[in-house]
Amino acid sequence: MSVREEFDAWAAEGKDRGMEDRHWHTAKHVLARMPVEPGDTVLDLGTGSGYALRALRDTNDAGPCYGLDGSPEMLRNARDYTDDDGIGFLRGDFDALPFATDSIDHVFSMEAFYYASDPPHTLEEITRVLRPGGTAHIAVNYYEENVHSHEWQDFIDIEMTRWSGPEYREAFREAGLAVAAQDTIPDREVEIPPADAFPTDEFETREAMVKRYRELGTLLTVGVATE
Amino acid sequence: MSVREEFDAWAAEGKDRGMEDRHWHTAKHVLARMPVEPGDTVLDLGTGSGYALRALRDTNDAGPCYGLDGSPEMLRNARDYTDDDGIGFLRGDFDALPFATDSIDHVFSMEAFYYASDPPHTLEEITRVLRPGGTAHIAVNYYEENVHSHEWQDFIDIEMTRWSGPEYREAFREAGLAVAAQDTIPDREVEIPPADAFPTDEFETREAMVKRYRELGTLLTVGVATE
Amino acid sequence: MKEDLMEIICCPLDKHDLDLEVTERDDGEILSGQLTCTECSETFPIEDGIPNLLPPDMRDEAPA
Amino acid sequence: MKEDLMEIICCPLDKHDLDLEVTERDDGEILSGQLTCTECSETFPIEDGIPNLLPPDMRDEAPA
Ligand SMILES: Nc1ncnc2c1ncn2[C@@H]1O[C@H](CSCC[C@H](N)C(=O)O)[C@@H](O)[C@H]1O
Ligand SMILES: Nc1ncnc2c1ncn2[C@@H]1O[C@H](CSCC[C@H](N)C(=O)O)[C@@H](O)[C@H]1O
Repeated sequence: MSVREEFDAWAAEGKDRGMEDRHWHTAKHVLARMPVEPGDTVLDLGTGSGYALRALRDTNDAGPCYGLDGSPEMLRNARDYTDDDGIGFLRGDFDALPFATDSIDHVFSMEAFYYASDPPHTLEEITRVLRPGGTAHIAVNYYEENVHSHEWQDFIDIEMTRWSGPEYREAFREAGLAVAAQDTIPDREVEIPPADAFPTDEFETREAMVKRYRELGTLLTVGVATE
Repeated sequence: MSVREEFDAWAAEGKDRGMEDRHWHTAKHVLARMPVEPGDTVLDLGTGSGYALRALRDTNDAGPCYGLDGSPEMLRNARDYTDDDGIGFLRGDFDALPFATDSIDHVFSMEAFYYASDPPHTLEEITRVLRPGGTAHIAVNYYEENVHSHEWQDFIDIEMTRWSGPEYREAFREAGLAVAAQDTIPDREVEIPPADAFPTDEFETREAMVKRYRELGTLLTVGVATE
Repeated sequence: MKEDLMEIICCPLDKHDLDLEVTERDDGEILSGQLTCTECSETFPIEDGIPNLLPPDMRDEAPA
Repeated sequence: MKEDLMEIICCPLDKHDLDLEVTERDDGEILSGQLTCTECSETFPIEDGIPNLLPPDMRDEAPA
Protein backbone atom coordinates (compact mmCIF):
# COMPACT_ATOMS: atom_id res chain seq x y z
CA MET A 1 0.00 0.00 0.00
CA SER A 2 1.24 3.49 -0.79
CA VAL A 3 1.43 6.47 1.56
CA ARG A 4 -1.41 7.92 -0.44
CA GLU A 5 -3.70 4.91 -0.09
CA GLU A 6 -2.96 4.38 3.59
CA PHE A 7 -3.31 8.00 4.70
CA ASP A 8 -6.11 8.97 2.33
CA ALA A 9 -8.12 6.26 4.05
CA TRP A 10 -7.14 7.59 7.49
CA ALA A 11 -8.16 11.13 6.51
CA ALA A 12 -11.49 9.91 5.11
CA GLU A 13 -12.22 8.17 8.43
CA GLY A 14 -11.46 11.36 10.38
CA LYS A 15 -8.26 9.97 11.86
CA ASP A 16 -6.54 13.27 11.02
CA ARG A 17 -8.50 15.05 13.77
CA GLY A 18 -8.10 12.08 16.09
CA MET A 19 -4.32 12.26 15.70
CA GLU A 20 -4.39 16.01 16.23
CA ASP A 21 -6.17 15.50 19.57
CA ARG A 22 -3.82 12.78 20.77
CA HIS A 23 -0.57 14.19 19.43
CA TRP A 24 -1.36 17.64 20.76
CA HIS A 25 -0.63 16.43 24.31
CA THR A 26 3.08 16.35 23.54
CA ALA A 27 3.32 18.25 20.23
CA LYS A 28 2.33 21.49 21.96
CA HIS A 29 5.42 21.22 24.17
CA VAL A 30 7.58 20.73 21.10
CA LEU A 31 6.00 23.78 19.45
CA ALA A 32 6.51 25.80 22.64
CA ARG A 33 10.24 25.10 22.53
CA MET A 34 10.73 26.19 18.93
CA PRO A 35 12.46 29.57 18.68
CA VAL A 36 10.08 30.82 15.97
CA GLU A 37 10.29 34.60 15.63
CA PRO A 38 7.60 36.75 13.98
CA GLY A 39 7.87 36.36 10.22
CA ASP A 40 9.92 33.13 10.30
CA THR A 41 9.18 30.54 7.61
CA VAL A 42 8.14 27.12 8.94
CA LEU A 43 7.81 23.78 7.16
CA ASP A 44 5.71 20.97 8.67
CA LEU A 45 6.64 17.55 7.26
CA GLY A 46 3.67 15.14 7.24
CA THR A 47 1.33 17.89 8.35
CA GLY A 48 -1.83 15.77 8.71
CA SER A 49 -4.59 18.13 9.85
CA GLY A 50 -2.14 21.05 9.81
CA TYR A 51 -2.63 21.86 13.51
CA ALA A 52 1.04 22.67 14.14
CA LEU A 53 1.06 25.48 11.61
CA ARG A 54 -2.21 26.91 12.87
CA ALA A 55 -0.74 26.98 16.38
CA LEU A 56 2.54 28.62 15.35
CA ARG A 57 0.69 31.30 13.40
CA ASP A 58 -1.51 32.04 16.42
CA THR A 59 1.11 31.98 19.15
CA ASN A 60 4.37 33.07 17.49
CA ASP A 61 3.12 35.22 14.64
CA ALA A 62 5.09 32.93 12.33
CA GLY A 63 5.55 34.06 8.73
CA PRO A 64 4.66 31.85 5.80
CA CYS A 65 3.95 28.32 7.01
CA TYR A 66 3.97 25.34 4.67
CA GLY A 67 2.49 21.91 5.28
CA LEU A 68 3.79 19.10 3.12
CA ASP A 69 2.06 15.74 2.95
CA GLY A 70 1.88 12.79 0.61
CA SER A 71 -1.86 12.25 1.06
CA PRO A 72 -4.23 14.46 -0.95
CA GLU A 73 -7.13 13.71 1.42
CA MET A 74 -5.10 14.88 4.42
CA LEU A 75 -4.23 18.04 2.51
CA ARG A 76 -7.81 18.65 1.44
CA ASN A 77 -8.95 18.45 5.06
CA ALA A 78 -6.05 20.55 6.36
CA ARG A 79 -6.88 23.24 3.81
CA ASP A 80 -10.49 23.23 4.97
CA TYR A 81 -9.53 23.66 8.62
CA THR A 82 -8.01 27.11 8.12
CA ASP A 83 -8.60 30.23 6.10
CA ASP A 84 -5.31 31.81 7.11
CA ASP A 85 -3.55 33.18 4.02
CA GLY A 86 -0.19 32.65 5.71
CA ILE A 87 -0.60 28.86 5.63
CA GLY A 88 -0.09 26.90 2.41
CA PHE A 89 -0.27 23.18 1.70
CA LEU A 90 1.45 21.11 -0.92
CA ARG A 91 1.78 17.51 -1.89
CA GLY A 92 5.26 16.08 -1.91
CA ASP A 93 7.49 13.35 -0.56
CA PHE A 94 9.91 13.49 2.38
CA ASP A 95 12.74 12.27 0.17
CA ALA A 96 12.43 14.92 -2.55
CA LEU A 97 11.56 18.20 -0.87
CA PRO A 98 10.32 20.77 -3.37
CA PHE A 99 11.85 23.70 -1.47
CA ALA A 100 14.77 25.88 -2.45
CA THR A 101 18.09 25.55 -0.64
CA ASP A 102 18.34 27.71 2.54
CA SER A 103 14.69 28.79 2.24
CA ILE A 104 13.27 27.61 5.59
CA ASP A 105 13.86 28.86 9.16
CA HIS A 106 12.36 25.91 11.04
CA VAL A 107 11.28 22.38 10.19
CA PHE A 108 8.75 20.64 12.44
CA SER A 109 7.60 17.06 12.11
CA MET A 110 5.38 15.03 14.44
CA GLU A 111 4.80 11.29 14.12
CA ALA A 112 5.67 11.25 10.45
CA PHE A 113 9.45 11.14 9.93
CA TYR A 114 9.74 7.36 10.27
CA TYR A 115 7.52 6.79 7.23
CA ALA A 116 10.23 8.23 4.96
CA SER A 117 11.50 5.55 2.61
CA ASP A 118 15.08 6.80 3.00
CA PRO A 119 15.30 8.62 6.36
CA PRO A 120 19.03 9.54 6.15
CA HIS A 121 18.29 11.17 2.82
CA THR A 122 15.26 12.99 4.26
CA LEU A 123 17.59 14.46 6.90
CA GLU A 124 19.95 15.61 4.15
CA GLU A 125 17.01 17.25 2.43
CA ILE A 126 16.07 18.99 5.69
CA THR A 127 19.65 20.25 6.07
CA ARG A 128 19.55 21.52 2.50
CA VAL A 129 16.31 23.50 2.79
CA LEU A 130 17.21 25.01 6.21
CA ARG A 131 19.12 28.27 6.24
CA PRO A 132 22.32 28.20 8.31
CA GLY A 133 21.25 28.39 11.95
CA GLY A 134 17.77 27.07 11.10
CA THR A 135 16.30 24.39 13.37
CA ALA A 136 14.72 20.95 12.91
CA HIS A 137 12.39 19.66 15.62
CA ILE A 138 11.66 16.01 14.81
CA ALA A 139 9.25 14.27 17.19
CA VAL A 140 8.24 10.61 17.16
CA ASN A 141 6.28 8.25 19.37
CA TYR A 142 7.52 5.25 17.40
CA TYR A 143 11.12 4.63 18.48
CA GLU A 144 13.26 1.84 19.82
CA GLU A 145 13.09 2.65 23.53
CA ASN A 146 9.27 2.87 23.37
CA VAL A 147 8.66 -0.87 23.34
CA HIS A 148 4.92 -0.30 23.39
CA SER A 149 5.10 1.28 19.95
CA HIS A 150 6.91 -1.65 18.31
CA GLU A 151 3.73 -3.46 17.35
CA TRP A 152 2.43 -0.49 15.34
CA GLN A 153 4.30 -1.82 12.32
CA ASP A 154 1.83 -4.73 12.28
CA PHE A 155 -1.04 -2.39 11.53
CA ILE A 156 0.40 -0.56 8.57
CA ASP A 157 1.81 -1.66 5.23
CA ILE A 158 4.37 1.13 4.88
CA GLU A 159 7.76 0.15 6.22
CA MET A 160 8.54 2.17 9.36
CA THR A 161 12.02 3.12 10.60
CA ARG A 162 12.54 2.40 14.30
CA TRP A 163 15.62 4.22 15.51
CA SER A 164 16.74 4.67 19.12
CA GLY A 165 17.58 8.07 20.60
CA PRO A 166 21.32 7.62 19.94
CA GLU A 167 20.55 6.50 16.37
CA TYR A 168 18.58 9.70 15.76
CA ARG A 169 21.49 11.78 17.08
CA GLU A 170 23.97 9.89 14.92
CA ALA A 171 21.80 10.23 11.79
CA PHE A 172 21.28 13.97 12.36
CA ARG A 173 25.03 14.50 12.59
CA GLU A 174 25.68 12.36 9.51
CA ALA A 175 23.30 14.61 7.58
CA GLY A 176 25.01 17.80 8.73
CA LEU A 177 22.67 18.79 11.55
CA ALA A 178 24.30 19.64 14.89
CA VAL A 179 22.30 17.97 17.66
CA ALA A 180 21.25 20.70 20.07
CA ALA A 181 19.06 18.69 22.41
CA GLN A 182 17.18 15.43 22.76
CA ASP A 183 14.72 14.11 25.28
CA THR A 184 11.38 12.42 25.71
CA ILE A 185 8.29 14.46 26.43
CA PRO A 186 5.76 12.65 28.61
CA ASP A 187 2.06 12.69 27.78
CA ARG A 188 0.52 13.86 31.06
CA GLU A 189 -2.98 14.18 29.65
CA VAL A 190 -4.06 10.85 28.26
CA GLU A 191 -6.41 9.28 30.77
CA ILE A 192 -5.07 6.19 32.46
CA PRO A 193 -7.85 3.95 33.85
CA PRO A 194 -7.69 2.40 37.34
CA ALA A 195 -5.70 -0.81 37.79
CA ASP A 196 -8.74 -3.10 37.63
CA ALA A 197 -9.45 -2.01 34.04
CA PHE A 198 -6.32 -3.86 32.92
CA PRO A 199 -5.44 -5.83 30.85
CA THR A 200 -6.85 -3.63 28.05
CA ASP A 201 -6.47 -4.24 24.31
CA GLU A 202 -3.24 -2.31 24.37
CA PHE A 203 -1.68 -2.75 27.79
CA GLU A 204 -1.24 -5.78 30.04
CA THR A 205 -0.94 -3.71 33.20
CA ARG A 206 -1.53 -0.17 34.43
CA GLU A 207 2.22 0.15 35.05
CA ALA A 208 2.89 -0.53 31.36
CA MET A 209 0.50 2.22 30.32
CA VAL A 210 2.00 4.65 32.83
CA LYS A 211 5.47 3.88 31.50
CA ARG A 212 4.37 4.30 27.87
CA TYR A 213 2.77 7.71 28.40
CA ARG A 214 3.99 9.37 31.56
CA GLU A 215 7.58 8.24 31.25
CA LEU A 216 8.48 7.49 27.63
CA GLY A 217 6.16 9.68 25.58
CA THR A 218 7.45 11.50 22.52
CA LEU A 219 11.12 11.41 21.51
CA LEU A 220 12.22 14.87 20.37
CA THR A 221 15.53 15.46 18.61
CA VAL A 222 16.48 19.08 17.91
CA GLY A 223 18.99 19.79 15.16
CA VAL A 224 20.56 22.98 13.83
CA ALA A 225 21.88 23.43 10.29
CA THR A 226 25.39 24.73 10.81
CA GLU A 227 26.17 25.86 7.27
CA MET B 1 30.52 43.09 47.60
CA SER B 2 32.46 40.90 45.17
CA VAL B 3 31.38 37.57 43.72
CA ARG B 4 34.01 36.04 45.94
CA GLU B 5 32.75 37.61 49.16
CA GLU B 6 29.10 36.95 48.42
CA PHE B 7 29.44 33.33 47.32
CA ASP B 8 32.23 32.36 49.71
CA ALA B 9 29.80 33.27 52.46
CA TRP B 10 27.03 31.20 50.83
CA ALA B 11 29.35 28.19 50.51
CA ALA B 12 30.47 28.53 54.14
CA GLU B 13 26.81 28.48 55.25
CA GLY B 14 26.10 25.32 53.23
CA LYS B 15 23.97 27.15 50.67
CA ASP B 16 25.83 25.29 47.91
CA ARG B 17 24.11 22.03 48.86
CA GLY B 18 20.83 23.83 49.45
CA MET B 19 20.94 25.23 45.92
CA GLU B 20 21.85 21.82 44.56
CA ASP B 21 18.72 20.34 46.17
CA ARG B 22 16.40 23.08 44.93
CA HIS B 23 17.88 23.58 41.49
CA TRP B 24 18.00 19.85 40.84
CA HIS B 25 14.20 19.82 40.37
CA THR B 26 14.58 21.55 37.02
CA ALA B 27 18.33 21.27 36.32
CA LYS B 28 18.00 17.50 35.91
CA HIS B 29 15.61 18.06 33.01
CA VAL B 30 18.09 20.42 31.39
CA LEU B 31 20.87 17.86 31.82
CA ALA B 32 18.63 15.13 30.39
CA ARG B 33 18.18 17.15 27.20
CA MET B 34 21.87 17.76 26.59
CA PRO B 35 23.21 15.60 23.74
CA VAL B 36 26.37 14.69 25.65
CA GLU B 37 28.07 11.69 24.07
CA PRO B 38 30.62 9.46 25.85
CA GLY B 39 33.94 11.32 26.00
CA ASP B 40 32.49 14.79 25.31
CA THR B 41 34.08 17.72 27.13
CA VAL B 42 31.66 19.74 29.29
CA LEU B 43 32.11 23.13 30.97
CA ASP B 44 29.83 24.18 33.87
CA LEU B 45 29.81 27.95 34.39
CA GLY B 46 29.17 28.91 38.01
CA THR B 47 29.36 25.28 39.08
CA GLY B 48 28.48 25.79 42.77
CA SER B 49 28.54 22.33 44.37
CA GLY B 50 29.46 20.76 41.02
CA TYR B 51 26.37 18.51 40.91
CA ALA B 52 25.79 18.94 37.18
CA LEU B 53 29.18 17.52 36.29
CA ARG B 54 28.80 14.61 38.68
CA ALA B 55 25.45 13.79 37.06
CA LEU B 56 26.75 14.00 33.49
CA ARG B 57 29.71 11.76 34.31
CA ASP B 58 27.39 9.18 35.88
CA THR B 59 24.62 9.19 33.29
CA ASN B 60 26.27 10.09 29.98
CA ASP B 61 29.82 8.86 30.52
CA ALA B 62 30.94 12.40 29.71
CA GLY B 63 34.65 12.96 29.09
CA PRO B 64 36.62 15.62 30.94
CA CYS B 65 34.23 17.90 32.85
CA TYR B 66 35.31 21.31 34.10
CA GLY B 67 33.60 23.43 36.70
CA LEU B 68 34.44 27.14 36.71
CA ASP B 69 33.49 29.40 39.58
CA GLY B 70 34.58 32.73 41.01
CA SER B 71 34.27 31.62 44.62
CA PRO B 72 37.15 29.63 46.14
CA GLU B 73 34.92 28.31 48.92
CA MET B 74 32.41 26.94 46.42
CA LEU B 75 35.28 25.29 44.56
CA ARG B 76 36.78 23.84 47.72
CA ASN B 77 33.47 22.23 48.61
CA ALA B 78 32.80 21.04 45.04
CA ARG B 79 36.22 19.40 44.97
CA ASP B 80 35.46 17.62 48.24
CA TYR B 81 32.14 16.25 46.96
CA THR B 82 33.75 14.08 44.28
CA ASP B 83 36.84 11.95 43.81
CA ASP B 84 36.21 11.46 40.09
CA ASP B 85 39.43 12.10 38.16
CA GLY B 86 37.40 13.19 35.15
CA ILE B 87 36.11 16.28 36.95
CA GLY B 88 38.31 19.33 37.44
CA PHE B 89 37.61 22.69 39.03
CA LEU B 90 39.11 26.06 38.39
CA ARG B 91 38.65 29.61 39.50
CA GLY B 92 37.84 32.12 36.82
CA ASP B 93 35.40 34.76 35.68
CA PHE B 94 32.53 34.45 33.19
CA ASP B 95 33.90 37.35 31.18
CA ALA B 96 37.40 36.00 30.67
CA LEU B 97 37.12 32.26 30.12
CA PRO B 98 40.52 30.56 30.48
CA PHE B 99 39.72 27.93 27.83
CA ALA B 100 41.19 27.51 24.38
CA THR B 101 39.09 28.36 21.32
CA ASP B 102 36.95 25.41 20.07
CA SER B 103 37.93 23.26 23.06
CA ILE B 104 34.51 22.49 24.59
CA ASP B 105 31.62 20.30 23.34
CA HIS B 106 28.91 21.55 25.71
CA VAL B 107 28.48 24.47 28.08
CA PHE B 108 25.97 24.18 30.92
CA SER B 109 25.04 26.91 33.36
CA MET B 110 22.32 26.93 36.01
CA GLU B 111 21.27 30.02 37.97
CA ALA B 112 24.58 31.75 37.41
CA PHE B 113 24.70 33.44 34.00
CA TYR B 114 22.97 36.64 35.12
CA TYR B 115 25.75 37.42 37.59
CA ALA B 116 28.16 38.07 34.70
CA SER B 117 29.24 41.69 34.69
CA ASP B 118 29.04 41.80 30.87
CA PRO B 119 26.58 39.07 29.77
CA PRO B 120 26.81 39.76 26.00
CA HIS B 121 30.56 39.34 26.28
CA THR B 122 30.15 36.14 28.30
CA LEU B 123 28.05 34.76 25.41
CA GLU B 124 30.83 35.69 22.99
CA GLU B 125 33.28 33.86 25.21
CA ILE B 126 30.98 30.81 25.22
CA THR B 127 30.80 30.91 21.41
CA ARG B 128 34.58 31.13 21.26
CA VAL B 129 35.31 28.15 23.49
CA LEU B 130 32.65 25.92 21.88
CA ARG B 131 33.65 23.85 18.88
CA PRO B 132 31.46 24.32 15.82
CA GLY B 133 28.26 22.38 16.49
CA GLY B 134 28.82 22.52 20.26
CA THR B 135 25.87 23.42 22.47
CA ALA B 136 25.15 25.94 25.24
CA HIS B 137 22.35 25.16 27.71
CA ILE B 138 21.81 28.28 29.81
CA ALA B 139 19.17 27.97 32.53
CA VAL B 140 17.94 30.74 34.83
CA ASN B 141 15.18 31.19 37.38
CA TYR B 142 15.77 34.93 37.48
CA TYR B 143 14.25 36.39 34.31
CA GLU B 144 11.80 39.05 33.28
CA GLU B 145 8.66 36.91 32.90
CA ASN B 146 9.21 35.37 36.34
CA VAL B 147 7.91 38.34 38.31
CA HIS B 148 8.39 36.44 41.56
CA SER B 149 12.13 36.45 41.03
CA HIS B 150 12.42 40.23 40.57
CA GLU B 151 12.90 40.95 44.25
CA TRP B 152 15.96 38.70 44.47
CA GLN B 153 18.10 41.64 43.45
CA ASP B 154 17.27 43.22 46.82
CA PHE B 155 19.05 40.43 48.63
CA ILE B 156 22.35 40.52 46.82
CA ASP B 157 24.93 43.23 46.18
CA ILE B 158 26.08 41.94 42.79
CA GLU B 159 24.19 43.53 39.92
CA MET B 160 21.98 40.93 38.24
CA THR B 161 20.90 40.96 34.57
CA ARG B 162 17.16 40.38 34.12
CA TRP B 163 16.46 39.51 30.50
CA SER B 164 13.20 38.20 29.06
CA GLY B 165 13.02 35.06 26.91
CA PRO B 166 13.14 37.09 23.67
CA GLU B 167 16.10 39.08 25.03
CA TYR B 168 18.01 35.87 25.70
CA ARG B 169 17.32 34.68 22.14
CA GLU B 170 18.42 38.01 20.70
CA ALA B 171 21.61 38.10 22.78
CA PHE B 172 22.51 34.50 21.83
CA ARG B 173 22.18 35.37 18.15
CA GLU B 174 24.18 38.58 18.55
CA ALA B 175 27.00 36.50 20.04
CA GLY B 176 26.99 33.99 17.19
CA LEU B 177 24.93 31.22 18.80
CA ALA B 178 22.03 29.85 16.75
CA VAL B 179 19.02 29.50 19.04
CA ALA B 180 17.89 25.88 18.83
CA ALA B 181 15.15 25.91 21.45
CA GLN B 182 13.79 27.86 24.39
CA ASP B 183 11.16 27.10 26.99
CA THR B 184 10.43 27.16 30.67
CA ILE B 185 10.78 24.01 32.73
CA PRO B 186 8.30 23.80 35.60
CA ASP B 187 9.38 22.70 39.06
CA ARG B 188 6.90 19.91 39.83
CA GLU B 189 8.63 18.86 43.03
CA VAL B 190 8.76 21.81 45.38
CA GLU B 191 6.06 21.33 47.98
CA ILE B 192 3.23 23.82 47.80
CA PRO B 193 1.36 24.18 51.11
CA PRO B 194 -2.46 24.27 51.31
CA ALA B 195 -4.23 27.58 50.65
CA ASP B 196 -4.68 28.47 54.32
CA ALA B 197 -0.90 28.60 54.81
CA PHE B 198 -0.80 31.77 52.69
CA PRO B 199 0.32 34.53 52.75
CA THR B 200 3.83 33.19 53.41
CA ASP B 201 7.02 35.24 53.53
CA GLU B 202 7.41 34.76 49.82
CA PHE B 203 3.94 34.45 48.32
CA GLU B 204 0.71 36.33 48.88
CA THR B 205 -1.47 33.50 47.62
CA ARG B 206 -1.26 29.82 46.76
CA GLU B 207 -2.01 30.70 43.12
CA ALA B 208 1.09 32.91 43.00
CA MET B 209 3.27 30.08 44.27
CA VAL B 210 1.71 27.63 41.80
CA LYS B 211 2.39 30.04 38.96
CA ARG B 212 5.98 30.63 40.06
CA TYR B 213 6.90 26.95 40.23
CA ARG B 214 4.48 24.80 38.28
CA GLU B 215 4.06 27.21 35.40
CA LEU B 216 7.06 29.54 35.06
CA GLY B 217 9.95 27.60 36.54
CA THR B 218 13.35 27.67 34.86
CA LEU B 219 13.95 29.49 31.57
CA LEU B 220 16.20 27.38 29.33
CA THR B 221 17.78 28.77 26.17
CA VAL B 222 19.68 26.31 23.99
CA GLY B 223 22.29 27.65 21.58
CA VAL B 224 24.56 26.02 19.03
CA ALA B 225 27.89 27.45 17.88
CA THR B 226 27.63 27.44 14.12
CA GLU B 227 31.22 28.09 13.21
CA MET C 1 -2.09 27.88 -3.52
CA LYS C 2 -1.02 31.50 -3.20
CA GLU C 3 1.24 32.87 -5.90
CA ASP C 4 3.97 33.78 -3.41
CA LEU C 5 4.58 30.05 -2.91
CA MET C 6 6.54 30.36 -6.17
CA GLU C 7 9.30 32.20 -4.28
CA ILE C 8 10.19 29.16 -2.27
CA ILE C 9 9.23 26.00 -4.14
CA CYS C 10 11.42 24.24 -6.68
CA CYS C 11 11.52 21.10 -8.76
CA PRO C 12 11.66 18.12 -6.37
CA LEU C 13 14.03 16.33 -8.76
CA ASP C 14 16.76 18.79 -9.68
CA LYS C 15 15.82 21.71 -7.35
CA HIS C 16 15.65 24.24 -10.17
CA ASP C 17 13.04 26.98 -10.43
CA LEU C 18 9.54 26.30 -11.67
CA ASP C 19 7.41 28.22 -14.16
CA LEU C 20 3.75 28.77 -13.29
CA GLU C 21 0.82 28.44 -15.70
CA VAL C 22 -2.57 29.25 -14.19
CA THR C 23 -5.78 27.64 -15.47
CA GLU C 24 -8.20 28.71 -12.75
CA ARG C 25 -7.97 31.44 -10.14
CA ASP C 26 -10.30 32.34 -7.30
CA ASP C 27 -9.83 35.39 -5.13
CA GLY C 28 -6.03 35.45 -5.25
CA GLU C 29 -5.85 31.68 -4.87
CA ILE C 30 -4.62 29.50 -7.73
CA LEU C 31 -7.01 26.57 -7.99
CA SER C 32 -5.64 24.76 -10.97
CA GLY C 33 -2.73 25.02 -13.33
CA GLN C 34 0.66 23.58 -14.00
CA LEU C 35 4.23 24.00 -12.79
CA THR C 36 7.09 23.31 -15.19
CA CYS C 37 10.73 22.91 -14.26
CA THR C 38 12.89 25.48 -16.04
CA GLU C 39 15.70 22.92 -16.23
CA CYS C 40 14.32 19.42 -16.83
CA SER C 41 10.89 20.51 -18.19
CA GLU C 42 9.10 18.04 -15.93
CA THR C 43 5.52 19.20 -15.25
CA PHE C 44 3.62 19.18 -11.96
CA PRO C 45 -0.15 19.71 -11.72
CA ILE C 46 -2.00 22.09 -9.40
CA GLU C 47 -5.35 20.52 -8.49
CA ASP C 48 -8.02 21.78 -6.08
CA GLY C 49 -5.64 24.54 -5.05
CA ILE C 50 -2.86 22.16 -4.05
CA PRO C 51 0.31 21.75 -6.10
CA ASN C 52 1.39 18.16 -6.53
CA LEU C 53 5.16 18.21 -6.28
CA LEU C 54 5.65 14.49 -5.85
CA PRO C 55 8.38 13.09 -8.09
CA PRO C 56 6.47 11.85 -11.16
CA ASP C 57 7.36 8.20 -10.52
CA MET C 58 5.53 8.45 -7.20
CA ARG C 59 2.28 9.69 -8.67
CA ASP C 60 -0.32 7.01 -8.18
CA GLU C 61 -3.20 8.49 -10.06
CA ALA C 62 -5.46 5.46 -9.76
CA PRO C 63 -7.87 6.10 -6.88
CA ALA C 64 -6.97 4.13 -3.75
CA MET D 1 44.31 19.98 39.30
CA LYS D 2 45.30 17.18 36.94
CA GLU D 3 48.13 17.85 34.53
CA ASP D 4 45.92 17.17 31.49
CA LEU D 5 44.02 20.38 32.27
CA MET D 6 46.99 22.06 30.56
CA GLU D 7 45.70 20.82 27.20
CA ILE D 8 42.62 22.97 27.38
CA ILE D 9 43.26 26.01 29.57
CA CYS D 10 44.77 29.25 28.38
CA CYS D 11 45.52 32.75 29.59
CA PRO D 12 42.20 34.45 30.42
CA LEU D 13 43.53 37.73 29.05
CA ASP D 14 45.07 36.99 25.66
CA LYS D 15 44.08 33.30 25.30
CA HIS D 16 47.64 32.13 24.71
CA ASP D 17 49.11 28.91 26.11
CA LEU D 18 50.30 28.66 29.67
CA ASP D 19 53.51 27.16 31.10
CA LEU D 20 53.21 25.02 34.23
CA GLU D 21 55.57 25.11 37.21
CA VAL D 22 54.74 22.61 39.94
CA THR D 23 55.60 23.27 43.59
CA GLU D 24 53.68 20.45 45.25
CA ARG D 25 52.26 17.24 43.82
CA ASP D 26 50.16 14.54 45.47
CA ASP D 27 49.26 11.32 43.74
CA GLY D 28 49.05 12.72 40.22
CA GLU D 29 47.31 15.86 41.43
CA ILE D 30 49.06 19.23 41.31
CA LEU D 31 48.38 20.92 44.65
CA SER D 32 50.37 24.11 44.24
CA GLY D 33 52.42 25.84 41.62
CA GLN D 34 52.20 28.55 39.06
CA LEU D 35 50.94 29.07 35.51
CA THR D 36 52.67 31.60 33.28
CA CYS D 37 51.36 32.95 30.02
CA THR D 38 53.76 32.23 27.16
CA GLU D 39 52.73 35.51 25.55
CA CYS D 40 52.11 38.20 28.18
CA SER D 41 54.08 36.51 31.03
CA GLU D 42 51.22 37.10 33.46
CA THR D 43 51.32 34.53 36.28
CA PHE D 44 48.43 32.63 37.84
CA PRO D 45 48.73 30.71 41.11
CA ILE D 46 47.61 27.12 41.78
CA GLU D 47 46.48 26.86 45.42
CA ASP D 48 44.94 23.91 47.25
CA GLY D 49 44.80 22.05 43.94
CA ILE D 50 42.75 24.75 42.20
CA PRO D 51 44.24 27.03 39.54
CA ASN D 52 43.21 30.65 39.92
CA LEU D 53 42.68 31.91 36.40
CA LEU D 54 40.87 35.09 37.31
CA PRO D 55 42.20 38.13 35.46
CA PRO D 56 44.75 39.63 37.88
CA ASP D 57 42.73 42.82 38.37
CA MET D 58 39.89 40.70 39.76
CA ARG D 59 41.98 38.96 42.39
CA ASP D 60 40.75 40.09 45.77
CA GLU D 61 43.25 38.45 47.98
CA ALA D 62 42.07 40.10 51.19
CA PRO D 63 39.85 37.57 53.01
CA ALA D 64 36.15 38.34 52.60
N1 LIG E 1 6.97 9.79 2.57
C1 LIG E 1 6.04 10.70 2.90
N2 LIG E 1 6.01 11.91 2.29
C2 LIG E 1 5.08 12.84 2.64
N3 LIG E 1 4.16 12.65 3.61
C3 LIG E 1 4.14 11.45 4.23
C4 LIG E 1 5.07 10.45 3.92
N4 LIG E 1 4.84 9.40 4.74
C5 LIG E 1 3.80 9.72 5.53
N5 LIG E 1 3.38 10.98 5.24
C6 LIG E 1 2.30 11.73 5.92
O1 LIG E 1 2.67 11.87 7.27
C7 LIG E 1 1.51 11.96 8.09
C8 LIG E 1 1.72 11.05 9.29
S1 LIG E 1 0.41 11.14 10.48
C9 LIG E 1 0.88 12.54 11.48
C10 LIG E 1 0.15 13.79 11.12
C11 LIG E 1 0.40 15.02 12.00
N6 LIG E 1 1.80 15.46 11.94
C12 LIG E 1 0.01 14.75 13.45
O2 LIG E 1 0.83 14.90 14.36
O3 LIG E 1 -1.13 14.35 13.69
C13 LIG E 1 0.33 11.53 7.23
O4 LIG E 1 -0.49 12.63 6.99
C14 LIG E 1 0.99 10.98 5.97
O5 LIG E 1 0.23 11.21 4.80
N1 LIG F 1 31.21 36.41 37.28
C1 LIG F 1 31.31 35.18 37.77
N2 LIG F 1 32.33 34.37 37.38
C2 LIG F 1 32.43 33.11 37.87
N3 LIG F 1 31.55 32.56 38.75
C3 LIG F 1 30.51 33.33 39.15
C4 LIG F 1 30.35 34.65 38.69
N4 LIG F 1 29.23 35.16 39.25
C5 LIG F 1 28.72 34.19 40.04
N5 LIG F 1 29.48 33.08 39.98
C6 LIG F 1 29.22 31.80 40.65
O1 LIG F 1 27.99 31.29 40.15
C7 LIG F 1 27.36 30.49 41.16
C8 LIG F 1 25.88 30.88 41.20
S1 LIG F 1 24.93 29.89 42.31
C9 LIG F 1 24.49 28.48 41.28
C10 LIG F 1 25.36 27.28 41.53
C11 LIG F 1 24.96 26.02 40.76
N6 LIG F 1 25.07 26.15 39.31
C12 LIG F 1 23.56 25.56 41.12
O2 LIG F 1 22.72 25.39 40.23
O3 LIG F 1 23.28 25.38 42.31
C13 LIG F 1 28.10 30.74 42.46
O4 LIG F 1 28.81 29.58 42.82
C14 LIG F 1 29.02 31.92 42.15
O5 LIG F 1 30.24 31.88 42.84
